[in-house]
Amino acid sequence: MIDKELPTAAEAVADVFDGATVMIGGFGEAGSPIELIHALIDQGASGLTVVNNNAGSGEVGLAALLKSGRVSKLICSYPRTAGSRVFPDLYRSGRIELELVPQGTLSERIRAGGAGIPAFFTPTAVGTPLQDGKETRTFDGRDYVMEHGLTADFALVKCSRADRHGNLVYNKTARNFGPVMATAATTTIVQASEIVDIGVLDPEAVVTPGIFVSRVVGVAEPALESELVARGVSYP
Amino acid sequence: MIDKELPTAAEAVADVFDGATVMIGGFGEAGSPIELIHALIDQGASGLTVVNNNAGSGEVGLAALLKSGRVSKLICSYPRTAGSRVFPDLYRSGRIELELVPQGTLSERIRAGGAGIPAFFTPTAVGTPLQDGKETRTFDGRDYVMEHGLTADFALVKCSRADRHGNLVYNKTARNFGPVMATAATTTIVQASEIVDIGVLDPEAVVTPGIFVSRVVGVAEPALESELVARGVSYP
Amino acid sequence: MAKRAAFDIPDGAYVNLGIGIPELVAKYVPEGREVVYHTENGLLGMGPSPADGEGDPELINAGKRQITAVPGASYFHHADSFVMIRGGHIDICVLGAMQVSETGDLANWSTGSPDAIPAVGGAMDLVAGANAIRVVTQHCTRDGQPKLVEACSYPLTGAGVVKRVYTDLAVVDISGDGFQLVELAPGIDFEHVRDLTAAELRPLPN
Amino acid sequence: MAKRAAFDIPDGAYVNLGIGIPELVAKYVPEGREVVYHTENGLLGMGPSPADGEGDPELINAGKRQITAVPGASYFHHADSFVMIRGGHIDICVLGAMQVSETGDLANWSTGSPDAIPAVGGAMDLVAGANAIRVVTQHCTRDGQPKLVEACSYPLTGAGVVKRVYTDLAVVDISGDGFQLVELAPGIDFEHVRDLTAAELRPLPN
Repeated sequence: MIDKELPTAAEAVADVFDGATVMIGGFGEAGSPIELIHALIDQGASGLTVVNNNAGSGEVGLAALLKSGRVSKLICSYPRTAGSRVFPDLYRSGRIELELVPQGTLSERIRAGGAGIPAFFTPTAVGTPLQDGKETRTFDGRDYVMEHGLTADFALVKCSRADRHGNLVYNKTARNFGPVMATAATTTIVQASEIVDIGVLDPEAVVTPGIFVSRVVGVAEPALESELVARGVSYP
Repeated sequence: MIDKELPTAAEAVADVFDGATVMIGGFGEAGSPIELIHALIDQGASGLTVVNNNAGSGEVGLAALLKSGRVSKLICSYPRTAGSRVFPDLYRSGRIELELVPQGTLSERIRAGGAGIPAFFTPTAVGTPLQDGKETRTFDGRDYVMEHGLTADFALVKCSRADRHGNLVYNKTARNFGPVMATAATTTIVQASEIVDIGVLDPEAVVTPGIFVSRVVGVAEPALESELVARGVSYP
Repeated sequence: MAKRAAFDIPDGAYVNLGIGIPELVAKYVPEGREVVYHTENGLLGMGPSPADGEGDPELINAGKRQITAVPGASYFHHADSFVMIRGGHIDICVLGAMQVSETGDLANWSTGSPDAIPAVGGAMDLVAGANAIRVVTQHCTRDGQPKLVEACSYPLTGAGVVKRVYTDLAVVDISGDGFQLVELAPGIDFEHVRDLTAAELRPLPN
Repeated sequence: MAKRAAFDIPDGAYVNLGIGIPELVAKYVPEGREVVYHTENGLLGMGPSPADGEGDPELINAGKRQITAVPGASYFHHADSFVMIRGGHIDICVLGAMQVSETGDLANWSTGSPDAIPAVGGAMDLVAGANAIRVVTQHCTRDGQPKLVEACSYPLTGAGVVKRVYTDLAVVDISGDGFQLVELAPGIDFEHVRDLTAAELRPLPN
């Protein structure tokens, strides 16, 4: 019997190890698995490489994880965030490494990682500083940059509904990076606002099939990052 | 106002030109846009390059198009079909060119074509005759073959429900190549078993967003290839 | 200028609007045209901001502001969203700019200052992939420096990508031959625009 | 042999079964194990054949035969299906074979005859991507030729990919060191199997 449900976020992230690469879903607060991130802060793994589109806001969620000093490298497209000093302070003081990747290249690199594709060519960033040091090649008269697939040891993903097989559906634009990150990690850990019986999710409408998911934790009323930030909350 | 609906299959395929590359959805009969294919036979364009997973069965649909002599090249993973002499006869007599592509490489090449990716590396076919003449490269100690994105002038796709924007959902395993082919063609032509009002399709469950679709034709009761073959029908 | 840019968006277009002034374009598209807005964080069919209290914090645009979805909308994941962009399926992308060169180079992501936090988002993908890149921007910076230049001094977002620029003073096309004036804003004369353009600006043909 | 192969499929496995004899494996998986079957034409959670008259011609497996979908199933398009395969997400793939070499090379798609219609399907993707490739096959061809050989004479499907072979005579592993007998079928002795194997076959350790 397949049952990927675990009772707590703490148990779900218990084996994240020092030095692990961790993909974290979300675009801003939409889709950010804030309870899993907080559990990871409590868990204490350090020297992490984190992959996320942004760098968090305020001092909760991803920003709190960065502030904890346990992230040595961030792979990211847009780390500039209104209202958070955490990343700028770390970056300017040289306490975190940044790999800046255009957003479409980032999502495609993650998809490639999950799809067993080690490298591909993209027109994005040709002629810009972000192609520096990368192999370029001309196809049909146009120049392209070679980019590599990206995989991770763990992915932390938020969805709206899941079943015990790990089939997932998402809420609106909270879908964003979740489905591709789920494919690219050795261990994909999901927080679902609701866990439903097997067979409830429409097979035609499942977004992430269970094959990509390792663990599911129910978090019935996930916190909203913007609300915590507005209230000045600092985690832990 | 966006209204991609056309009244007949004949009008939908009217501008297919001699020498065009045409992707045709379907895996066996599941998802095969048989009414669009028959309209294309009637239309008369020749010298076509056709991309499909198979080579048709009997003498209807794709097999009938091949039999018409208007296809000069087939890009395909599995042209061996029980009960059809059409492709074997053309192939053995040298009247059709075959580009044999592993099924996963075929679907990935089509996806890459639609995604603006001119080339990628895959482990599939390494060490086999299908890597002959292709560039190979080692990443992290494993060998990969470089494959190119595949695009087309037209794609013919069958779906279950569509709206006037060209948003599509499919029926079960009839989905197969339709969604990727829709992304990879300049002009994507769809036959839908039902055309519904805008807003009826659940935005969370749309499989092919309308941006990839050029034309939609309603075919309320599409023929079943297996049924036509069983009845010994030969088109036209 | 957003209004002028909106006028050039045809019925049936699939359009991506950059963060800031370009977002305003949607408000000015003439009545009777159905335009489908794409936001790269996973929605086709973006509608206006929600009424107070009716928003969903997980229904946002690329600028992370709450939006709505119109009938006919669809949600998708990030890789699929950039299939639309990189694959050439977006008809028009309207972006802001720090500098545009006479060869169509665009700089809009970084001043190159060593102190700045580098952040690129989806801008490089958009300029590489969308079929027509149009820029909406003030003609000059806040301190009066021309944004239309011979060559960008800031790091590029993309090379040779911009086809048309809408400013508060004029509409300017970029042809193989440099900046070509298309239209002057009401009350503005050619000499004024030329003086505030740091590259040759060809006047309207007589 | 399908039954023997089924015994080695653990609870919770994601499994792809090739066309033909490998399909039979699903029938023999011991009670109490929940196994999820993948069919590369776009379904995870494949169930048995439908009852007469209850099938859907658009719900088929890779062999193009009508199937059913179990609760918890999901449909997806071909590129996503091969993400599962190529990306290493399928735990076990059971395939048929024309030849298997002592280094794990597999030939199962073509005799190389110039007269044959070449057809590969998803076999090369499966052997390149699935985590464990197991073969179920008769030990010899219909005309008595060994299928376990030093080197394949037919064109390869993949090189060094097969880990275990289930035949009507034995279970044989492929280690770095050639064919290793794991188990004999009831009533079969080692010498018999060895004589029908066209490469060195190491016996069970004493």
